[in-house]
Amino acid sequence: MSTPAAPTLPPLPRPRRWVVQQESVLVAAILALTLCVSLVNPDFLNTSNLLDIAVNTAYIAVAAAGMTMVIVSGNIDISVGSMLGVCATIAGELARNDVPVPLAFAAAVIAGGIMGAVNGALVAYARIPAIVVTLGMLSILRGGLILVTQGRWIESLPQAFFFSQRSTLGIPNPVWVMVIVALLVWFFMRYHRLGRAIYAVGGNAEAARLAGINPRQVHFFVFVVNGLLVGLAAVLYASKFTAIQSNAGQGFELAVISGTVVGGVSILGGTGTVLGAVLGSLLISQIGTAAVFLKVSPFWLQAVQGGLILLTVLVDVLRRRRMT
Amino acid sequence: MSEPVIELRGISKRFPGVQALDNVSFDVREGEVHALLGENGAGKSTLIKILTGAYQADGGQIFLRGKPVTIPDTRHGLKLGIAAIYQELSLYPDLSVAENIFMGHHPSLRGGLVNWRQMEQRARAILHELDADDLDVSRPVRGLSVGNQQRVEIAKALSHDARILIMDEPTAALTKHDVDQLFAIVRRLRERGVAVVYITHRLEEVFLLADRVTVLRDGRVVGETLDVSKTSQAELIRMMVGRTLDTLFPKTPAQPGEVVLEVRNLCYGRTTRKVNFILRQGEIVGLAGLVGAGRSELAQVIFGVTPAESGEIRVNGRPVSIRSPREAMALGIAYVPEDRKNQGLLLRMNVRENTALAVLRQLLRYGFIDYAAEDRLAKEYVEQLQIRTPSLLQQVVNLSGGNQQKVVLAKWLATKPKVLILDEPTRGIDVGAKAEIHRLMNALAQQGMAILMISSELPEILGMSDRVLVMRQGTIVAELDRAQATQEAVVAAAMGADELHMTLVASTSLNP
Amino acid sequence: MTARTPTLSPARHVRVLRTQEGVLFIILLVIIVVLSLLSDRFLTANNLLNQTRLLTETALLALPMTLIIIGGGIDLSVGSTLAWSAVMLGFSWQLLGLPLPLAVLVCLLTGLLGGAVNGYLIAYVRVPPLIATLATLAIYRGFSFGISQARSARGFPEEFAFWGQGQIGPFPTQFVVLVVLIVAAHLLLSRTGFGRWVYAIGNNEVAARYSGIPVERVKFTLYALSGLMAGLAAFIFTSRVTTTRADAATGLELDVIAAVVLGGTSIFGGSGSVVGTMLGLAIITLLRNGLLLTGVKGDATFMVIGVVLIIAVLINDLVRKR
Amino acid sequence: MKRNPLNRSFVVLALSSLVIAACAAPPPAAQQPAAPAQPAAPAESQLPAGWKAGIPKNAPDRKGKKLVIRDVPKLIGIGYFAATTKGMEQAAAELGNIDFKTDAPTEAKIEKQIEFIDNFITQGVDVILFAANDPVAIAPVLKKALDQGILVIGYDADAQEDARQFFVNQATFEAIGAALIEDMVSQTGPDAEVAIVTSSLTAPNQNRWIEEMKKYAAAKYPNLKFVVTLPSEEDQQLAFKATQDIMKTYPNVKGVFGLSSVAFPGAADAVKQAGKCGQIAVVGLSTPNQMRPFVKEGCVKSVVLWNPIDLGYAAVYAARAVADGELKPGATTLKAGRLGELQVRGSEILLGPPFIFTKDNIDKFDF
Repeated sequence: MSTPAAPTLPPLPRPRRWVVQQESVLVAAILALTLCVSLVNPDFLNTSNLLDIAVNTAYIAVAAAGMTMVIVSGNIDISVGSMLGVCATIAGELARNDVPVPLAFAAAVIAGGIMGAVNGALVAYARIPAIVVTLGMLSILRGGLILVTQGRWIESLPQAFFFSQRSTLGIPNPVWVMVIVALLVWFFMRYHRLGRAIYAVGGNAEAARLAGINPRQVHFFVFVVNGLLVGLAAVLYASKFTAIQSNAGQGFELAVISGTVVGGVSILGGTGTVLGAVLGSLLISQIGTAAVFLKVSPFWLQAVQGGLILLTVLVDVLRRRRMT
Repeated sequence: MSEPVIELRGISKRFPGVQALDNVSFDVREGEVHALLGENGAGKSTLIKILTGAYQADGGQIFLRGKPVTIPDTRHGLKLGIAAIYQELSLYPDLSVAENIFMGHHPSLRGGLVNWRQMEQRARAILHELDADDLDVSRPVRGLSVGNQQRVEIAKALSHDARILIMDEPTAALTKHDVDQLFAIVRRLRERGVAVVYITHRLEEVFLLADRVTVLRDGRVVGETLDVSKTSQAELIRMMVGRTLDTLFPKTPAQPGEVVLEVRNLCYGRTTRKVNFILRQGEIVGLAGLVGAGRSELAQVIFGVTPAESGEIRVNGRPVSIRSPREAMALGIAYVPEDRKNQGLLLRMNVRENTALAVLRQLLRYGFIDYAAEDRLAKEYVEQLQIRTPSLLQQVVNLSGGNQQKVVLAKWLATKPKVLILDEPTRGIDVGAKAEIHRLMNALAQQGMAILMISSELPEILGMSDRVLVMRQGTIVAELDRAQATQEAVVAAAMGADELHMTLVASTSLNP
Repeated sequence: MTARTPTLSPARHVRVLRTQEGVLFIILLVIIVVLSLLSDRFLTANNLLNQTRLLTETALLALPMTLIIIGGGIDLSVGSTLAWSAVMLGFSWQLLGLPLPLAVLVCLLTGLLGGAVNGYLIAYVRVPPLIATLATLAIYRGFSFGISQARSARGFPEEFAFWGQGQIGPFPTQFVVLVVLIVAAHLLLSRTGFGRWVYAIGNNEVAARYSGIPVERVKFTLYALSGLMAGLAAFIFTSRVTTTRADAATGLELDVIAAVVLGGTSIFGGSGSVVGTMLGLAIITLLRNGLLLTGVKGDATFMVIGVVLIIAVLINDLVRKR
Repeated sequence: MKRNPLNRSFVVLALSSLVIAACAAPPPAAQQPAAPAQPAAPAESQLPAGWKAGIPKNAPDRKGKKLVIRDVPKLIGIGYFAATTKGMEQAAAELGNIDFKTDAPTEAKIEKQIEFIDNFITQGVDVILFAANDPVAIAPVLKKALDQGILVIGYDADAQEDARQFFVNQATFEAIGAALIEDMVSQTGPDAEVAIVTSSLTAPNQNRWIEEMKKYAAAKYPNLKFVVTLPSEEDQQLAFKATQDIMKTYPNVKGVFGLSSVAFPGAADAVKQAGKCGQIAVVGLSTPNQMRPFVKEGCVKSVVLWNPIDLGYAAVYAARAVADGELKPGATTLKAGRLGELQVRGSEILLGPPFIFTKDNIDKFDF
């Protein structure tokens, strides 16, 4: 399909590029929120608080990076919550049974990749819409997890397991991972051929095919990478707590998708960046903490959060409309 | 003459229910432009898709420089130096112009990384060759005009540095000026020894550009490949449609009646600036101009898609306000848009549903759709317009371009409009269907309909119009009656050649 | 496509079994047969009628969701809208002391308001539906908690239970309501001009607009309708469980969407049917019910449903492509 | 049904007065804060005066016969209910002749729980055990079970009294409330600021505990100040984050209550990782397995809980006794295997006082 012909305009004086981008709106929103809240409660501006927010968002953001690839390619994955639970359990079980911690972590990541590959194969090769595949997978994995764990938390983990509780150079490990993953995936999607192919397939699959790109491979690929990243997110999640919750990850998909779409990744595919998704996740997380700092009644907390998200989105929609 | 670069021998391709190609042999030589003609559905698209590797032939053999090859996919085809510009624009709306050009073969650094700087430089260079310097290579394609999108398409094919270039109706969306530039480029490529396969519905282009011509009909080659110098338009038409067409533009002179539509000082943004014109019952007015001159935009303002910001529209002498297509429809205005697939049709819905869409309200009985009436309506127009469809329940996506266009026409004729705005009514349509649509336009005008026809095809403008309006930079710069309207006059006005322009404006009384 | 002589007679009946609905119906039959062989308590009028009580709220939401998805949108806020409406019912009755019928009206109007806000944001402000309803999902849920202060209203009079627990003849009240609405929704979608517009918009919004369809108004109406149905579902739900909870129907939107996509409605818009959705919902509900009756545990049932969801869509694809 | 005028209001004052009124009269009512007045007891002469609980209609004689028992906890997949199931299985094995199974939704959703119970009614089981996600919402389906002669017994989280026969009460709300406050005050002193991390804001048990805690504190430690109550929705990450936010927003907070088996470890983790073990006391309800690491490290001094295995165990013994006609309205004791004789007050079976797990005894428990 070709693009709709919009009215032809004489070339506009081009606005500076950073104004055009969603990321700048998000950065502005995050800064504005930080500023406003710290006027009421200066403690909000504390480094430790800001780091806490980042740590709490890290596992969501890492999964959001994967989700970005999936959504840009024109798909969606709502099984990430169940996958997170399964991967976290695998990592924990292995570590508890004296498998070296790095191996246990690797196993979780690989398990994520395998589950992603199943999703990917069903989407790419059996050609079932992604929402159906992952809705089914959500159900299958969640059921399977409960069947296996029977609700038992995984505890008595070795000290080396608690990767997320440690810091490197004064910055908590999850923040490092989040930043590195975001940059790597961003770089990959921006600069690697295959990364650009994801945009191409999401933007116009037929055109991509004619340009010599194999859309099926791309679909498969994004689900595998998404699985790997969910596995990594699971490692961050699991190693953050003293014990691993057996039904971890319920509702996780909503958090990840919210972060991603608030970050400007179009659900229709073809456009959006990982940085936007990460910033979107951070913003949502920050709104939650900000509301507590502002001593919003816990009963109204969710309404305030939702309202602020809507506000950010509205600003963006209106801004875009003025641009055109 | 040099040896064939690529040769197809006895190629056959079958789709469920259709023998798309039947024992077709075809070759292209280095440094020649080989025109490929045929009505929609004749098998041209299938043939080029086999050439590029998008499809695999069921039988037959492809030879590249005398050696048999298989082209398993388009990537492979591109590697062999076979590039194509498809008729369907195939762009990525949210990616930049540069990236659209280089997708799949980005200039790269080590490790498959994209070299953005080099890519943008090279994109600029290619666009420069296409005389499209004003196109910003880093802006997204979304929002570009159809003409500019077409340029990106061409740039995309050129970027492959192809030895064999297939162009499927590259000029369909271009105006005379752009076409000339494209021809210059094609000729330049030919001099460099590129083999060009050129598909078009505009016969005059064959004679302007091509060295040899092959005509396809119903999946077979008609006769044999001919030297262009040894054939004629009439012969080619006969080969294509299998019969002789009396005339390409069967114009019957009009008897203009009352003024139906009058537009005064109409303004919208930067694209419609103080436009004035009138439209009378029973006349066909051609609206000419370059791509980007604001013709479609004007139509959209009149039709209420982008309501006017200032100015006045009068219908039957009464001032009216048109804020949406619905209001325009209520006033008896119909608009057959330029972009059939995106603006005109519901591709996955059937002929009946598409035909009835604009008059659905009239088909309701107690709020429910009267299927019998809908059927009658659709049947009536399918017969009247000779829409070739296996059934009323056929999805329009499966119809040929000409029949699709007829479905759009049917939809609008069903509203019984007083004013019919046709935007590129015959773009991408084969000769036979084109003639049918032209005949239909005449008949409608005879019945008293006022027709405003936007076209980038000068022969069509000149052949069909009782009067010609020329637009440039958002406003009407010339009005020529049928006698005045020559190719030179229209082009001059459209391009703003100063002297001619002055004369023309002086000779017509446009400004109040 | 080669030109053919027009044959203008629709030959529909032959293709019925090849349609999405035909395939789903066969899958449903297979499931029913297998389950009734496994449990003698499954295929009884009593059990099946009872199931309709449990699925009514989901079904009520699935009806407008089908239309919305066909129209190229989505509404994730339905569960939250339901909860908000229910809370308003309890709030206005118990705290404001409104008579119960008026409180029910407040409940319906709340749903309508929630839907209308979605509709306004989506149709007129042009916020993408997924984002708009993702935000209102949180907002409406927040309203439920904020207004109720997380306390439930209870102690509704016995006659109120009629709508959620009573019977009309042998049928559960809400089943009768549901059947009426299914028929209405089916007619609305497949027989009226409005329904055709919905398909047209889902197919090609630009072309629809160019054809004089009031796209904004249709979209607005769809979401408002969805809200109203959420209000109705809230009323029936409250009557069924005799209390209003701020956390009611959490995550219900996924169940609703699962039924709609299993029912063959394209998530990309443009095609689908009410009948398909109801078949999809019937498959999920009966599967859950039947498996439980045969003694399969909930977690395993969960897995089976996931597998069936994928396989059903796969079969459907295969059969129809042939 | 007559409506109590007090029910017209959500206000805390009215609620607490209702609670006080209810508690003043023995037996201690387990009804919820805003529970409506109970309908009159079935007018059956053999019932003791004041009997308000439900009676199954036309229940067949099940004495000594094989029992099909289905247990529907709030949800499956969490440690706590895995432990009650374990106790039930033990009891079923001891008693023999019992077909027992636990099945429930994977999330604590009342709609789904109703569906499970409804399906078990269709299946024609003998006994339904439940832990209600909502005391009122679950009532209609439980009454339906009673109407069909199915025995209905609650544990952990009660339903409306007339919707079930007996309820195995793990510990009274008052006792838990008092134990939690005493535990907290022993670590923070009576003049501290404290915060609460609860499960969800709508959770009936938790809300009732909070009610009791505040009441008890108001009477005994008036200077104990409750600053905020945040939800954690059975998600350890949310509990963690809530506790972090509490510590930063209210720097004077000396103690945090974690009121569910998920909220407590989440809160403890937040305090531990903030390096504030010993400065901020974490007190709450959870299972020993989930809290063991914190108790051993000394970050958490003690864990208040009944023994959920015993709870489940008692529930199945109660079911058998009701089926055999041994436990009927008016009974005052229940013989429950290894637990010995349990007290029965009205329609409630009392498990005993809450249990306090500390560093010294926590290793003896595995659930």
